[in-house]
Amino acid sequence: MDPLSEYIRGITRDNPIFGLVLGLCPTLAVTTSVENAIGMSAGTAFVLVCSNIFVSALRKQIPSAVRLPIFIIIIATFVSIVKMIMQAYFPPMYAALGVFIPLIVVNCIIIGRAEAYANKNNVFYSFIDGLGTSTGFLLVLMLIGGIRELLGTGQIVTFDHTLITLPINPSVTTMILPPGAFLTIGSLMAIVNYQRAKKRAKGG
Amino acid sequence: MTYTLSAPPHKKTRLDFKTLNISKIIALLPLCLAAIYFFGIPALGIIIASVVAAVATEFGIQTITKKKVTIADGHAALVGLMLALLIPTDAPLWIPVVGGFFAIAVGKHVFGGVGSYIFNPVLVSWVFIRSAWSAYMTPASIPHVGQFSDLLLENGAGLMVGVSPILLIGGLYLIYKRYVDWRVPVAFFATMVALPQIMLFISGVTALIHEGVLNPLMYMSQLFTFLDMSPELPYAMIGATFFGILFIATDTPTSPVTKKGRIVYGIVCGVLVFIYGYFSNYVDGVFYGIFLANCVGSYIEINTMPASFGTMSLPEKIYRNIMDKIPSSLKFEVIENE
Amino acid sequence: MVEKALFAIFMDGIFIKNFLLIQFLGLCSFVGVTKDVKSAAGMSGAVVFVMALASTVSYMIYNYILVPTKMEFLDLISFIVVIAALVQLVEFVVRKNIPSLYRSLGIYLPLITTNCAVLGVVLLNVSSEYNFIQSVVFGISAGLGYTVVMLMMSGIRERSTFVNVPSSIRGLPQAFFIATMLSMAFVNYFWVIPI
Amino acid sequence: MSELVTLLIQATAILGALGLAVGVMLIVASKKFRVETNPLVDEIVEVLPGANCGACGYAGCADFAERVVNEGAPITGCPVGGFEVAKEIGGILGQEVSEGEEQYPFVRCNGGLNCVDRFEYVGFEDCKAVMLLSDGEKGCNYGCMGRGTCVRACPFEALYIGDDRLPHVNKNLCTSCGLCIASCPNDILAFAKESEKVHVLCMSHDKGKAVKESCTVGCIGCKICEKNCPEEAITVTKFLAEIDQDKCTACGICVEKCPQNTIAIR
Amino acid sequence: MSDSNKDTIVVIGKLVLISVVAALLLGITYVPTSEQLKINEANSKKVILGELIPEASGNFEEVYGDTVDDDGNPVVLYYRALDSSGNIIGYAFFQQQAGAQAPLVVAGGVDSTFSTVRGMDVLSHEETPGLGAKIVEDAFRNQFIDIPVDSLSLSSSGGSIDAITGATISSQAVIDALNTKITSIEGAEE
Amino acid sequence: MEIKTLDKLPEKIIIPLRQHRGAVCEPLVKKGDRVLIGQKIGESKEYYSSAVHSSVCGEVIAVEESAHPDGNKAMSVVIQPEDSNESVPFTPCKDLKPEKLAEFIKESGIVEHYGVPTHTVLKPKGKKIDTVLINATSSEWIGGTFKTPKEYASQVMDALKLLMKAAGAKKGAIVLRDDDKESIDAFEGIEVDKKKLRVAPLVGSRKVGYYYREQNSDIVVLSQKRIYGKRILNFFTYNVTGRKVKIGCDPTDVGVAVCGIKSAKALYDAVNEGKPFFDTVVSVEGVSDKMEYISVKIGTPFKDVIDHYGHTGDIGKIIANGVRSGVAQYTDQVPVTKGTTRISLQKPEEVIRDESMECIHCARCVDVCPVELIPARLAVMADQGRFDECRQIHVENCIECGDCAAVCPSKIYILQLIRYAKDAIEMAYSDMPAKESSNLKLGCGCGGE
Ligand SMILES: Cc1cc2nc3c(=O)[nH]c(=O)nc-3n(C[C@H](O)[C@H](O)[C@H](O)COP(=O)(O)O)c2cc1C
Ligand SMILES: Cc1cc2nc3c(=O)[nH]c(=O)nc-3n(C[C@H](O)[C@H](O)[C@H](O)COP(=O)(O)O)c2cc1C
Ligand SMILES: Cc1cc2nc3c(=O)[nH]c(=O)nc-3n(C[C@H](O)[C@H](O)[C@H](O)COP(=O)(O)O)c2cc1C
Ligand SMILES: Cc1cc2nc3c(=O)[nH]c(=O)nc-3n(C[C@H](O)[C@H](O)[C@H](O)CO)c2cc1C
Ligand code: SF4
Ligand code: SF4
Ligand code: SF4
Ligand code: SF4
Ligand code: FES
Repeated sequence: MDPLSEYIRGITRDNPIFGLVLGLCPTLAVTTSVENAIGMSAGTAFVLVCSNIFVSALRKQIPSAVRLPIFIIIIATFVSIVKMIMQAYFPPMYAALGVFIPLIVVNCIIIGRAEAYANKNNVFYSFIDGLGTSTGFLLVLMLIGGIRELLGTGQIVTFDHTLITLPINPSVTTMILPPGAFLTIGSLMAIVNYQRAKKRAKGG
Repeated sequence: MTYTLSAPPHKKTRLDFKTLNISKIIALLPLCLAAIYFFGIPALGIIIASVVAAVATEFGIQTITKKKVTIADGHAALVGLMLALLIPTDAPLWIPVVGGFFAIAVGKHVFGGVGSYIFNPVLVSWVFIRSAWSAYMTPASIPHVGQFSDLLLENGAGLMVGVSPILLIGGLYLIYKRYVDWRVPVAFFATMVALPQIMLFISGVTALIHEGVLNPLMYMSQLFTFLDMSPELPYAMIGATFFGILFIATDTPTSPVTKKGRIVYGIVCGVLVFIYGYFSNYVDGVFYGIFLANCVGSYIEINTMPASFGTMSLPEKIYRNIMDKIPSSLKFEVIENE
Repeated sequence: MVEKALFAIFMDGIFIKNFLLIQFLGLCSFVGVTKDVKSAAGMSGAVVFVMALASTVSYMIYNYILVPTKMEFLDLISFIVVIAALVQLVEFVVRKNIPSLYRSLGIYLPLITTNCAVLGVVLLNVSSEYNFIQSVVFGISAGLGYTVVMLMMSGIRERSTFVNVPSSIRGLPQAFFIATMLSMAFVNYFWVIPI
Repeated sequence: MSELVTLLIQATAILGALGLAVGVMLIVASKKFRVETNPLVDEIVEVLPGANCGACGYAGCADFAERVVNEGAPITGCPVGGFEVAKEIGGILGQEVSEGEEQYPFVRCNGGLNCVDRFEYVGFEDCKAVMLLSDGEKGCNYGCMGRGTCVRACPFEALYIGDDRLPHVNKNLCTSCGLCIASCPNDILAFAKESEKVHVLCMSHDKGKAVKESCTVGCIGCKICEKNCPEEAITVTKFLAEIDQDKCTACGICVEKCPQNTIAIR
Repeated sequence: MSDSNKDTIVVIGKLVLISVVAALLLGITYVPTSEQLKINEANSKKVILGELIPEASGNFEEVYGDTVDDDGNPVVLYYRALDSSGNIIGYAFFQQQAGAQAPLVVAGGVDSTFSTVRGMDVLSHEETPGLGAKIVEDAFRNQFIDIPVDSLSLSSSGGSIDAITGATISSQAVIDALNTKITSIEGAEE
Repeated sequence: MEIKTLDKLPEKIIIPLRQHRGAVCEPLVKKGDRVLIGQKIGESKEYYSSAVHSSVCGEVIAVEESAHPDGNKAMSVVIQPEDSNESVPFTPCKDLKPEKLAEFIKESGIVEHYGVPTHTVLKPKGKKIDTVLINATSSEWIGGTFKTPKEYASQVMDALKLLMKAAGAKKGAIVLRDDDKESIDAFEGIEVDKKKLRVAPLVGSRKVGYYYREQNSDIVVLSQKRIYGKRILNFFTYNVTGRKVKIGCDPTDVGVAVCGIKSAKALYDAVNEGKPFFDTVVSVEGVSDKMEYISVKIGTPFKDVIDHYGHTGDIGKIIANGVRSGVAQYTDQVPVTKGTTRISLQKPEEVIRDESMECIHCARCVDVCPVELIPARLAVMADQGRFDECRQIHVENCIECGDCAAVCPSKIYILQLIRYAKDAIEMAYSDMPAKESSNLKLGCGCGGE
């Protein structure tokens, strides 16, 4: 087990969305734009890394009977803290992301990693795992957000910079709406599946 | 000499999927011609764009995925044609092209192709383009049948489906020929007629309650409202509705296979279409309503699986129970057989 | 807050604000437990129960403990703890009394804890400033909305085991494509109904 | 300052009380609704692949885990997880496993297009279905019918029917679950170890004349191979040659000598 | 005391302990942030008001109603915008309205004759990102600058405001908020 | 009308020892033996079995596995016939006691065309028969088996009385097909016990009991719509008597014996002439424009029957027992057996080779299925090997009429798939202990009903 491969694993094989299929709700709910995707991933990353570290550090102390409630308390505390600090000291950022912050608490990824990884591994690796998983989450969210924003609004605007503008004018409103989210993630997953099957048949 | 072996039956009806599709296309041709006559060249353009896009998509997908190319069975063309009839004639040509592509690619092949799809590809595509580009897809006008002659030539049809409800008679012929099943359209139609009348009745009764009328005879008399025509009915009985009843709801992969299920499905279609139409308009209502009904079709099917043959139904059981209590000397001939 | 009729809240919860298709809450179980109608129904039952209970309990905690003491900032943490406890309770009961359901729900039952849907109901209740009855009605109706969609989805998925889906689409991608259609139907259908 | 202190006291009181209530409730409930489970089962379920494919012969991974613990099912039972998983289960249960050699299903018939058809079959593509209609279409009653029941049985899409109308195995995808072997109505498939090189590609116990009538590559029981094998690894019983893989050195003499080209080396 | 009972106590104790620690952490964060929050809110209200009616150069007089809020302070109904000489040049206000998802708080300004809308802003909202959330964007807000009060309705119903595509509810909510409040201020002032 | 027979003797006669369901007969002759017409050549001690007789006089050239029209091979006695009419002595035995009659039927090799030995239908072990039905809904009998309609009517009526006597049943009925004018005319006004009977159509919910009362007779003649199917007995019984036969049971469980015209005629002949069951009438389709009827000896290969009509031209398919539910043959060397009713030929261009596609859920199969199954569902489940679920939706109910496959526009081999599932289910439960399988397998649950 070396740190780099553990880190990469969170992006590829154990990618939270395509590999573990966890945390679908925030993925679909916030990916109306790249900006939201980045903000949500950042918040999630902070909470995920912190909770992984804490859970891992306390893993010997946590009685297994009440382990879920304890994980949740740890996570909820961090989420609340993030929310309050952001609200007070970074109001513009809070304005953009405020709605999603409470959602982090129920993001299955966090509790999933706490349960499946941090509860069994040491602090350092838990930290690496948190980073890797967060990176995987960020990349996927940006991809989905990018597709939806581009098709849905005809352009990608991130932190007041217009990155790409589509030549076609009438944008596909549906892509911003819930069906667009399902359609995008369905298509991406189909592509991932197809690639995986191809690789396997070739002997991977 | 080698003979052919196969399991029985060794004689089958000639009817096949291709015949079904082609006859549906033929049944729609009169309507297309009328639409082209009234809407002119743009209508023709939309029909061609949609059909060509659908067929080309089918060809492309089946070639890429190395499947047998089945454009000859006419299904893609039928989907393209039906979709074209639901697009306003002043829409830009790329709309039917995208629509035809979406119908075949997402509506049909993503779900596994003919027979596997769960949502009618025409509706999948229509709902998508309708909500994505509502500005282009809003019908020019929402017609209603003011007088009987409007059935011949619809008054202010906004879409091609509506130009002449009577020209959809080909659909009735399909039912007559058993190319499509009668249960769904009959139940659907009956519900569409019944609901406005029931609304009329309910509104009559509520009006009486509001007035504080106590005389039960007055309430009884409301029953006769069924003899009047509800003012809602002319809005409901338009070309789009008939098209939905005869051509969209009867698309077989999207409706249940059980006998009871088809009746229920027809009723569900009717109710959903009516609710939407009642609050908004029946042109969109027909398609949104049937699309939602598609979503519950499978659930209806699962819950209407027939019991083992010869199992007594509840009324039968009750009947049998009562009859068993009557001494045999008093019984009528009918039970004599038992 | 504008007073809302109970019926309107009820319809809102089931259709307009449908948790699965419109609000994206509770999706993990949506794609995980809808392979057959039976387990979908079981899961839905559990969720309705937990949602109704969570709405009740969280209303009490929020309005009788947190608001009087001005401890609103503890809402998130106290709600989630209460929900976690409730879910674990349900899990114990199901495991003991309906083992078959427990087996088919598998890992998803503990996941109701983190099922955003339950927390979503509670937070929405607070942010919409619903009173007690309204909160409970909204909790139940959100659960029913969840049930309706779970049943539709599981019906479709049960049927789609009979059909030929391209192998790379089979499974989750297919579930998402079905969800696309369902949400397209919901988004476009229910907005017309004025309630 | 005192404001902060009151606030903190209140906050800790509330959450502490909540924690206490939840803790007590959960403990009581967990006692009351206790279900006896063997923790080993859960542990094993965790290391299993979770494909629930049934290849082990039980109703899914959880069932397999239970049988391993309670009924002594072999820990190597999961073909999908293979040796890795077996080792992990062994670790949990404190058992040793030795790595077996890789083995894949092997098609013991080379008939295919070389074998005549008795009739033209029209119907649904399945060997068992053809069997139900007049014992199969091949002139040889023992041969592979090439209608792919095995292909349909494989949950991993590891088999396909080639242009020679015989099944082929894609070893990259095969997990050696054996479902295909069990599905074949004519028992054509069998596991063969990778080290076993020489095989008789025929299953027919028909007499030489009958074989010649129906198939150009079938074993006619001429015993040439038996006579020529330097290791005496081949015996012909009931008109069919059989190779004792323990003795076979893969010298290839039999392959050369067989007049029907029935024996192959790979 | 038996072992298992002891265990139980330990488990519950740990749970309580962690709750207490969490509460402490939260409390410690809450106090400073809540102060900051109040300041922020006041600031942003001031900024918004200033932007709505720039001529008032920040000179707004609060008009209180009869009700009090939780802390016992009287509730601000609306603001009178005064020019440097103390004349009323318009009114500004905050109004809560049901949005598509949750309530949104709309800020608005109107001139002293109640004939022209001076502008609109959104203090807080939870509308759908990419959809209803567009009400905060300039493209939508600029439509409200200096338009007649009479034309304050959606273009689909004859007004001058183009709704956000696919977000008629949010657009309508903003308009409703303005209309309601303008009418009520007009009533109060007379 | 004259009964037609083959012009020339076949080169060899192949008599399968398994022409009925139940125990297979042991051969009583060996290679080289000379056998006479009517000589018993196969027999089994089991009750559930029926004797087999030689239909020609000649030399046994082999006792070997040979093609059987049901598709699989069967042990058969192959006889090289001589041009001689030498037969064992036939002795009529008109006044057998009822108890002896069943034994006599077994000895005479009389078997129902659906395979069950007739005596086991009339005297099922542990059950009592109160009604005997003759299913005469096929009309190919006049001009084939019977010379004239009058002879047809009187012989069948006599046979019914014999059957009732053998079964010890009080009531009997003959069921004709309602569009078969010739037979209805033949039976119209036939006298039974000095009473003139009328052919009564089975309509509505009036079942046979009503007609017993109406005609005040223990024997009635009815007419009903034609039904097909390989396992139609239960369905037929319900239609005529209103008694529901549960799945896994047969009509004898509700006290009804269903016999065919063929066995009726065979019994009549056996009693009146002492002749065992060794020749039968088959209809031949596809050799000329119309249906041909011909009386052939059991064991005659199909090829000789076809040659009799001088049929030339390519044959694509040979089908035994009708195109709806019959079995296609891979060789023309299969013999006519007691169960063979029809030989159908199809030209190569008539043979259907449709490729099946995905089910389009058109539900045509559901609409035609007489026993309210969902054939489309059964077909996919069978295809996917989900046999347990097939059972849950009552696959055993299928009467194998083939209507579903005939109307399917997707050309799915529904009936084949259903049989595949049934076979798999039977295999799966065959080695289960009786107790466990009783509610799974086709154990009889009729008992009280
Ligand atoms: C309300 C109603 C409407 C019918 N409409 C048609 C029809 O449009 N076309 C048709 O061929 N048969 C129609 N029929 C006759 C049915 O096709 C016929 O009764 C039915 O197929 C019998 O079905 P079953 O065999 O499933 O009981 C109709 C029957 C009813 C009761
Ligand atoms: C998904 C959808 C929702 C709509 N909702 C409303 C609505 O709430 N109120 C309304 O007056 N019209 C509504 N309409 C109709 C639109 O007002 C009308 O189609 C308009 O021309 C398109 O504007 P919009 O898409 O910006 O709402 C809706 C249309 C669609 C496709
Ligand atoms: C077991 C069995 C039972 C049959 N029962 C009947 C019957 O009751 N009525 C009938 O008309 N044909 C029945 N047949 C079919 C006929 O004997 C004959 O095969 C059929 O009339 C062929 O006609 P087709 O032209 O419809 O194929 C039965 C066949 C079998 C094998
Ligand atoms: C997930 C979802 C979110 C929505 N959010 C908004 C919103 O924020 N504002 C709004 O006016 N309509 C919203 N709508 C409603 C819809 O997009 C459309 O605006 C209405 O149908 C009227 O046009 C939303 C619909 C869905 C399904
Ligand atoms: S190996 Fe067996 S199952 Fe596979 S194609 Fe050959 S006969 Fe069929
Ligand atoms: S080829 Fe056979 S052994 Fe290999 S995975 Fe497929 S079914 Fe299993
Ligand atoms: S399933 Fe098909 S073959 Fe069986 S009874 Fe029904 S229609 Fe006849
Ligand atoms: S008739 Fe054929 S296509 Fe139609 S439902 Fe039945 S099996 Fe499917
Ligand atoms: S993230 Fe919502 S249920 Fe999993």
